[in-house]
Amino acid sequence: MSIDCSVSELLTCFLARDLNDGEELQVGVALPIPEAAVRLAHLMHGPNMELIFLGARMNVHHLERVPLPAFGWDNRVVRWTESFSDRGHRFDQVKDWHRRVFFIGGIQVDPFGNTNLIGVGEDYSRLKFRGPGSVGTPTLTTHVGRYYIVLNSHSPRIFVPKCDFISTVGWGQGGADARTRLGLPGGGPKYCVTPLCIMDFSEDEKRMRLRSVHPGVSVADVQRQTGFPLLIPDEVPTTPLPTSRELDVLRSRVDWVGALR
Amino acid sequence: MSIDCSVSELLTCFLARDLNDGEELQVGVALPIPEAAVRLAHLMHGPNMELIFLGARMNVHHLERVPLPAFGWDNRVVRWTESFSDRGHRFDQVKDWHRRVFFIGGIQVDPFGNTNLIGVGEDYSRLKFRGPGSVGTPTLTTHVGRYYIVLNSHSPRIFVPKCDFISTVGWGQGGADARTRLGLPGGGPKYCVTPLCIMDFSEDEKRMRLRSVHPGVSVADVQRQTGFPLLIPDEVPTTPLPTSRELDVLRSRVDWVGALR
Amino acid sequence: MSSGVRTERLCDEIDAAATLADGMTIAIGEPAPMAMVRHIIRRNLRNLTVIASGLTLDLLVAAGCVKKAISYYAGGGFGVPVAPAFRRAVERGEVTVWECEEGILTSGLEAAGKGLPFLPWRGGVGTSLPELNTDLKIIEDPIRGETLLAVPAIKPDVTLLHAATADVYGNVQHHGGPGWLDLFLARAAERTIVQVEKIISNEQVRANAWATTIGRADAVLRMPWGAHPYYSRGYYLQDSALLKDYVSAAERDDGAGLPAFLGHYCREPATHADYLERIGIKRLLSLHEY
Amino acid sequence: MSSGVRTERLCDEIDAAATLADGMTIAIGEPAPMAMVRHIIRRNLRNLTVIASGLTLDLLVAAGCVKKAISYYAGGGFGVPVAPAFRRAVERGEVTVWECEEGILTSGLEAAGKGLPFLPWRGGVGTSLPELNTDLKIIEDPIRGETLLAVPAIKPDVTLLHAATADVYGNVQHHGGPGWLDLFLARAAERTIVQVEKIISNEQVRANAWATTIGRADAVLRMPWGAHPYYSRGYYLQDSALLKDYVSAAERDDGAGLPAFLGHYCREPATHADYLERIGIKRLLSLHEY
Repeated sequence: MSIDCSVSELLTCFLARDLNDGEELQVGVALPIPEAAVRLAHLMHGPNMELIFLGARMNVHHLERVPLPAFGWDNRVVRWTESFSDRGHRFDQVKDWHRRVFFIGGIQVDPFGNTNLIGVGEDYSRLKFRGPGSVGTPTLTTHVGRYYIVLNSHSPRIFVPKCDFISTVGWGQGGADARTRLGLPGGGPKYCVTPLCIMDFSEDEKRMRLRSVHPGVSVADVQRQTGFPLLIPDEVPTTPLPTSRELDVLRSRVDWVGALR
Repeated sequence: MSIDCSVSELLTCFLARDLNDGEELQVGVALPIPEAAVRLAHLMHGPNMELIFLGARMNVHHLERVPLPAFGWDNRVVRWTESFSDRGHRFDQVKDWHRRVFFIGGIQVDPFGNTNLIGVGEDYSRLKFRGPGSVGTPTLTTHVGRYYIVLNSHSPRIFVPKCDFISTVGWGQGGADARTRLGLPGGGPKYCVTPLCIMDFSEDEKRMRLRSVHPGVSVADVQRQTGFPLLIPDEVPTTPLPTSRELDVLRSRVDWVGALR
Repeated sequence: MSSGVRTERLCDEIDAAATLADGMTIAIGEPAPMAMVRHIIRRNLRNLTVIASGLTLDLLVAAGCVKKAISYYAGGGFGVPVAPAFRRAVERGEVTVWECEEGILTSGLEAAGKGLPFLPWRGGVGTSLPELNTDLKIIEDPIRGETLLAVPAIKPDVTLLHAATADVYGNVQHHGGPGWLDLFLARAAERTIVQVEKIISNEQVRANAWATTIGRADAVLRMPWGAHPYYSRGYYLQDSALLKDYVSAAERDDGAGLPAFLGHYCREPATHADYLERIGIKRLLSLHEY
Repeated sequence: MSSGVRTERLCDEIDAAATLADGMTIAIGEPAPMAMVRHIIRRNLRNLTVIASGLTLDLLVAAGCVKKAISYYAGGGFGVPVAPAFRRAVERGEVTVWECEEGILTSGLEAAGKGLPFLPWRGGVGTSLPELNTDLKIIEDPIRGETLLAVPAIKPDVTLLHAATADVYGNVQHHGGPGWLDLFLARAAERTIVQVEKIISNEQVRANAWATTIGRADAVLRMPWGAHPYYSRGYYLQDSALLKDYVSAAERDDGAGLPAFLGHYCREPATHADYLERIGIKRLLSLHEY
């Protein structure tokens, strides 16, 4: 890359730019890129963002440094908490989640952004690979204003024509009304980001579409690593690089230990 | 009366004796006799009772004096609170209410202990008398282990053959299985107490039955003031009088202002 | 670093009341946010559906603001079995009642907060409530076949509350517990406006975050003695004498009591401070809790 | 006056574990009450249905205690996408999963607490969950005809929790908020047993009653460092090194890792104090939060 940054940093900055001031940003366990992205966005342009980690809601815009955690119920991370979204009532105000943004991983993802955290195999009673389970992703993705699918690798094992099991409905069977037909009020997945590229979903069909490739990655590389045909526009730009200011804030105020380098 | 006490004091002591250690005693607004009774029972024989006033749960067995309130969200009454039964979740543990005892009033009561707080009149859209509404009595009486109907007066206007509207189901249409047929898990009304007498409900029919008359009141007095035929045993005893110890505790440690005299 | 600053959510009672309009569904907590309630009367709002109880409900009915009451309790406390203006208006058919009770109301509010069309509830089975309120459907549960009520979601346009403290960003903390319905009302409503006795620093909020009962009120109003004539936990007791004055006024047969009471206490004072001046500091100080 | 005194609810870990039996449904909060979890393993309980997650669930599966897991998450955190013993046991069909997710599990627990046979929930509509878990019924709501899931009531025989403090009467207070599921587990269960870092006086409880998260635990255990190797808010951080040791042991191909780990940390120490001695005070003190 022409600017010296890691793919994780590239994705962090890409996601951070896509987050808007005033949003609630909820990140679950084991997603270091979204964890860094929400902190970076908060410091860069989000004085009214609220960060939610495992039920602790905070605004840390006023802080000089906002540590990238070892996640968890760790008072070193959540000591700035202003309220607990789960004071016995974690799911009792989902009607307001249109303002909330969420991030999920997956062990399988299909062309409509449906994902699977349950397991791989044809027979549920004898799975070839038992996944971690759905966590809270079905409820979160049903209601949040939008979410991002964030993957640590990009391969045909992950990007499959059809998930063996669906733990979160993205765009269901496809079509712009895919979610309203199912009665799912949330806005669905916006981007799927991987170490190779950024993908979105076409307006009409809601099928996965290549949006940009990271520096040094070709469109053919991406398609080869995807187990179904992607929609590919005539022009596929390169994923925008972080600015030096973004990288500076990320490295000096969020990830000074260098976990994303 | 041979011992010098008021009818309110008589009823207070009668109710207090009927409460068992370890029970949760919930009293709503504007019921001074139950308010005093639960405090008296707590001091006399209930070190493990819990008093619940408008969501504030307390055990005040260790106190020398337990004031009879001007009820309400009054820190002078609830300053001993140990927890709030309604910390956002007032009705989220009703499954444990078999241990809870409750008290209700009513503007109409029928032979099966069904009661009405809604209003009087044949046409709901033009009531002759609009009542206060059901408060929480339908939910409470559905679930609590038992409850008491406590009335400030005894007249054919209150004791009616059929309530114009039913806000709480006592023994429904009657019969020992009246409540289970409706799927109501709580134990139903045990006694109905008034300025004239104590009534209970017969084992088989669950019809209202005269249990005792207060000193100076005759069985005929009671029946004359009741708008339906009561079950009347051959022998109707006099309501047991307070002991001097009960009256002493009540007057010196609960009702020292003399509200019940 | 960012050029922006975090937005404050403080506002005054006049601006807050200006966001309310005729015909809205307005939920009112306990203790009642009386500064806001008086401004509803002052603005002469009409055709409201209100979720309220007791004498607060009665005052709004007396002032002619209410078309429909989602009401589980309209007693007056202390020897006033039924709130007088409410009783009269309902008997005359001027105000309709969405007949319910606490468990049913809680379920409807929970359904709204959870984005569900309904929640089931058992309390009320066997009573007249589903006959009198046909929005309540009798259902058979799909698991064990038990009879339950289906309570539809209840969504206030705005919820008005009174609490102890908040920071300028809308983090509200109650003292000694909110009224039992308050948090349900806040979660169900489109918007929540909270009066508080005192504004505290954001640092004070964060020092005891578990005490935060509402994390993001839409507007916060600094209204000391703002629940008067009701209590405010940790601050003052109920002014029962004034409530009794109200009941006497409302019960007067010649109808002359209410206009005078409403004029003096609700319509004439232009601000909450004007109201407090009318009540007088000595009277306010006498309502101490000790 | 009364001859009686208020009953204390203090008990030790051995007596508490003695109330548990093979085949029970046991719910385990977060942070996990590890002193009790180790005693479940020490007592060699079998055929349990557990409501648990992460490596706590994994440890119980590894020890052979679990027949069925009501599980929404069995990841291991820090680079361990799936808890190893759980993964192996489920793939082999030795442990069955009541497939769910957080909103569904919460709804089932809420239903139990509310004495309802079910509650409806939207999260999970359109997913494979109702196919994989036929206890979840797809229903049409009786008000607006929307498609929802009916989640049956989930009633643990006992819930085991770890919290910061409690008095001897079972008034429990968390520091900085309980784990998100803990209060739902407590309300749904027949009995609730709570380990705490510290016993405080009843006066301290009453000084901040709003902080009381559980009002009447059935038993309270004084277990300082009782959540180790997990964190306990306000007291210590997670011992990630020990959790990694566990994962390494569980992942060993020759199967020799787990018996050694379980023996050393769970089966051999007769009491929680014996366990702590084995861990060593220096290691415990190093887990400070600042």
